[in-house]
Amino acid sequence: MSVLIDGLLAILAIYLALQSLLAPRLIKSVFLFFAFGLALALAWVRLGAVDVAITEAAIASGFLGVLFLDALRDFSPAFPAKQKNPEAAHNVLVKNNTKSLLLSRIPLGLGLGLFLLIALEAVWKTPEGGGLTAAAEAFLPESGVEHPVTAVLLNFRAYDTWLEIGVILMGLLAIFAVGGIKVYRKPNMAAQDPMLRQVIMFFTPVLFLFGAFLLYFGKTGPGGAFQAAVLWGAIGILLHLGGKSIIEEIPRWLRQLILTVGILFFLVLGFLFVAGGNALFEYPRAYAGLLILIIETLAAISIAAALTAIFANLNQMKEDPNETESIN
Amino acid sequence: MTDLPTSPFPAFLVGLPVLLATLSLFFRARGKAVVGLAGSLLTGVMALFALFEVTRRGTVIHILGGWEPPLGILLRMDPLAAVFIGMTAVVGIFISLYAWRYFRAQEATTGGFPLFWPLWLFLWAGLNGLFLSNDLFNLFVTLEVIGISAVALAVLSGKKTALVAGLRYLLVAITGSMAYLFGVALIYGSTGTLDLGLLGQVLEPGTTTTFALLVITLGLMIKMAGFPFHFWLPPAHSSALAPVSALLSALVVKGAFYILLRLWMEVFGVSLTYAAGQLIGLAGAIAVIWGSWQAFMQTSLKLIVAHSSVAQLGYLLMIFPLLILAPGVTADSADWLSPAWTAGVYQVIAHAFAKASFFLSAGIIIMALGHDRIESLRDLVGHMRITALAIAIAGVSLIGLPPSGGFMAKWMLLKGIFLSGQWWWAPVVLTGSLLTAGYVFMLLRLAFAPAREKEAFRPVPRSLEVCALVLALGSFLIVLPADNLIQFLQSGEVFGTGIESIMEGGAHGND
Amino acid sequence: MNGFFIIVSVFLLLNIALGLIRVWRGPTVADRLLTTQLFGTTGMAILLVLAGYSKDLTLLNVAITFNVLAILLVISLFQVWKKRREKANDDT
Amino acid sequence: MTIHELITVILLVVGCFFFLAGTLGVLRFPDLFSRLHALTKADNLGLGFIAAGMAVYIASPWAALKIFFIWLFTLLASSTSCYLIARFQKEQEQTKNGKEGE
Amino acid sequence: METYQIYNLTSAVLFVIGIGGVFAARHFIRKIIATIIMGGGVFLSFVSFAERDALTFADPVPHALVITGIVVAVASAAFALALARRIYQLTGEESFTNDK
Repeated sequence: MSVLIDGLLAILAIYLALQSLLAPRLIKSVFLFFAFGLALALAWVRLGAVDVAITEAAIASGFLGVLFLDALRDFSPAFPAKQKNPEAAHNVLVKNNTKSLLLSRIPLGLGLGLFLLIALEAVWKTPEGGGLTAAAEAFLPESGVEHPVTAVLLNFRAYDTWLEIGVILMGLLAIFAVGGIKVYRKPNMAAQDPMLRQVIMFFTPVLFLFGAFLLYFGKTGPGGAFQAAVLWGAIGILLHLGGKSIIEEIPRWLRQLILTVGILFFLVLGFLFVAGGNALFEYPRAYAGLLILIIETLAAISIAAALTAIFANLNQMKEDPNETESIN
Repeated sequence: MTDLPTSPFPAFLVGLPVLLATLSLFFRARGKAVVGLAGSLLTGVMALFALFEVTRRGTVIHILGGWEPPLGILLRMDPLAAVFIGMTAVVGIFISLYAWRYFRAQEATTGGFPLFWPLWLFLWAGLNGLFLSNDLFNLFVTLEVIGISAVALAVLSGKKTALVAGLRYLLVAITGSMAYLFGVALIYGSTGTLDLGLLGQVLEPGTTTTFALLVITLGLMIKMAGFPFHFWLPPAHSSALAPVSALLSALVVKGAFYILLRLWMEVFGVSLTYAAGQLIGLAGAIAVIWGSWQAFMQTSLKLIVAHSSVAQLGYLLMIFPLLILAPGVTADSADWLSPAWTAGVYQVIAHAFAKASFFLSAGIIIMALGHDRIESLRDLVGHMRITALAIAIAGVSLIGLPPSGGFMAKWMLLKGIFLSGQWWWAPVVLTGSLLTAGYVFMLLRLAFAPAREKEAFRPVPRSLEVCALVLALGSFLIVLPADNLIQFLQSGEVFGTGIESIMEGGAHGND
Repeated sequence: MNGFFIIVSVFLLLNIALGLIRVWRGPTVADRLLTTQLFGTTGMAILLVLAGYSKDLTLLNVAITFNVLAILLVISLFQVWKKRREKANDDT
Repeated sequence: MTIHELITVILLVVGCFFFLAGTLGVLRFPDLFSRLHALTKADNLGLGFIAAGMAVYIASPWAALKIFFIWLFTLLASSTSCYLIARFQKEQEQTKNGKEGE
Repeated sequence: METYQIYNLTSAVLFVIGIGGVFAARHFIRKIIATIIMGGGVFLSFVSFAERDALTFADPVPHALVITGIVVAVASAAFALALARRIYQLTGEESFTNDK
């Protein structure tokens, strides 16, 4: 009976994924992609992966969604601006998009169809490996937290998580590499708007409090550093959209410290354990819970700052297309 | 496995470059370069110390967080990983020195690209992490670290061609990683573990394993520009800055090859089939011929070198058909196994040195001439003797003439080919060498030809030329410790079990 | 009671599917933008019902996360639209 | 069935009715503005009933507060986006004929 | 059919749709969306195995892997988006012109 929900959700997700690739207009693609994210989040919920659902909602739908929407300022002819050359070229292109996918790519389609059949058989016949539930359950009391997913992320597989914080920082550096070198771009002051200011005033504390709640709640239930970081990062993005910048007003060294404190603290702590004869990221059992909370808080601050800076850089890219070499 | 000696080196090999990369962000342009260079030297020296430690103590491990697999992640530095890390260190040190001088020389016009340093250190951390990793998912994360930093380095010049090539490279890299990750998901689902050592014991052949092998191999072939997926490599490698091109072709593409080698030898032994090996070998063979031919047809130096990478990576794919044992053959009687995979390792090292040197020389020529069209290489010898020498030496190693590292690689490959009786690969190796000789001698002929008209060669810092020459010489020097190196590689205990698992695979096929 | 919650969820999902017909038919872009709104509101309702069904209150956090970030999306959309309009005005 | 559950069932059924009404409106109404109107008003009302029903069912003040906020935020987001879509459509009708350029 | 099996099959479908999209879609943004869809398929596969292997709670390891994976995928996508926008600003191109 409850399988009905899953079947419907699955069909919906597949339909939305297909449509977001086939839709003739970019803006429709992006909106269907949001819808796809929501369908996926419901699927996570049905599979009992609430942490993943929050992450999906926060990063994959929320943050990435804002980036996609912002990118539409560059690309999309769907808004009623008078387009010059690109429009004609683009219209041809979008027309080709649907057709080329469906008709002129028959070999590709056949290949993918065959591949799909093999893939379906492979996932269907996957033997039961048993997973690591039992192992995680056995060691959970020693991990310092009560929520198994947080225990895996911050203790059992802390190394992956540490690298992942590094990946976000690297994503920011990579974006600097694309669009000239600046730590933080000034927001566009013309964007100030009274209505917006009201919304921002209302939502800043909400985002902050809810983020802090998720961070702290991660110890016992679904939540944690990444989800909290997106909510805190959303504050920075909101302020940037409203023409205000908190990061711009603090000195450079502090800015860099905020961006790097998460990965640095995590690593230096790990090195200290190594110096003490333990392995990297091997917390003393008695302090594990406290250390994990500190690491998560600092990581959330760093990630939030990095996400804000990523958005700000992408958002302001348009304003100075020729500036490539300003040195940080 | 966890009774192996532990060592803190693996943790520092990944942690130190990240620490220094992060610290360099606190400095401005020049400071970034200073910290970056110091960090590169420090990382390189430490990597060599780690290599020494492995030669002394054998395989060492580091159990991250104190959690043993399958729940935790294990870093394992066995001889194979140590050799790759050592190679990265040597090549990395010289490219760093070159980059320091190269960017300094252009600081006034370009700003000196300070972001090169943190990105390169992150890339180095990712490479070390990849070589050390013993966990399928962690390998994915390191692949992504490498992918993002490599693309960021590739687009550093900000030029249009670099950006377009970089975006294609990035999309291809993401696709490759995701394909790999799909295979990982299926393997986790069917075994409940991600640890390579454990997987080698518990993975059973079946539809799911075969499919996982397929997507993982495809994903990694996409990342290492194996034949039908080679299209992204020449534009991305040729449009980057010279030190970056050297890093990309010498080190980055080798990461995916390393995983593929490890997985085929240690994990998938049981489900490999003769046909799969032949297919991947065929892809390699086509890459060798096609890449060499394309290189021959190019008119700019960097494009020649980039297409030559496609061909040289093809040789790496050609060792895979030799790693598969026909039913009924045991690993003991298969005396071609060890020449085959040591040929792969030698090819990786020789290519890393030679190609790095080639790209660094191309950078010197671009610096001197302002472009790299090959007709302007006339009378290169008269103007830049050292660079011409570096190109000649590196070229000889690429062709595979004795006594170069390239020769060692091809000789052992041929040995493996004939011992295994798969003689049909031999003409490909020889044709590839012939074509390589074609474009290398074309370059050298130009370099020695007298100038028709006076080309304006701007003066270039001598230290740059020396870096290129040292790397070129390196591709010859690696032949000297060949016996020791091969012995060292084969002393890897875990790799030994890999061969055993292949043996079991043969037995399975026999049943 | 659980059976009832499932019926409600399925009903709401069918509701979304029905709404997709409008996306398919158009005719204007704005009609298609409606999808997200339809999806958003109905999706929240489904999440609430599922929270009751699985007796897992943490699902409410998923809904709140979606909600607070939806505001961000809306404001961002507003900015996109405003920039476009400014640009259109500049051009004429 | 307890009285709580009865109230929940009633509220959920009413909520579903409003959702259905909203969707039918989206399908049947002739022009965009009325469709928009139908969707926003009816769906938000439907969500309100379902939220109330679930708050009664879960019967914890903390959860009730969260549910209230979920409803409030959805209301805010959907009304703002409704306003934006409407204005967007109006602009487009002024500039072009509003049809997609396909 | 069990819940996890439905999502497992869906994961394969999404993965293939994503691959097709990466190769066949023209516009940069659609290619990037396709990579995310591909990732969605892969993650769905992980999480459905986690549900299958549940004891008192679902297997937390795949959940953690998926969270890591989502963050990594989003970082890559953000970078790709930056590249695509930059290319458009510099050249006006929205797809690879010599696309195969």
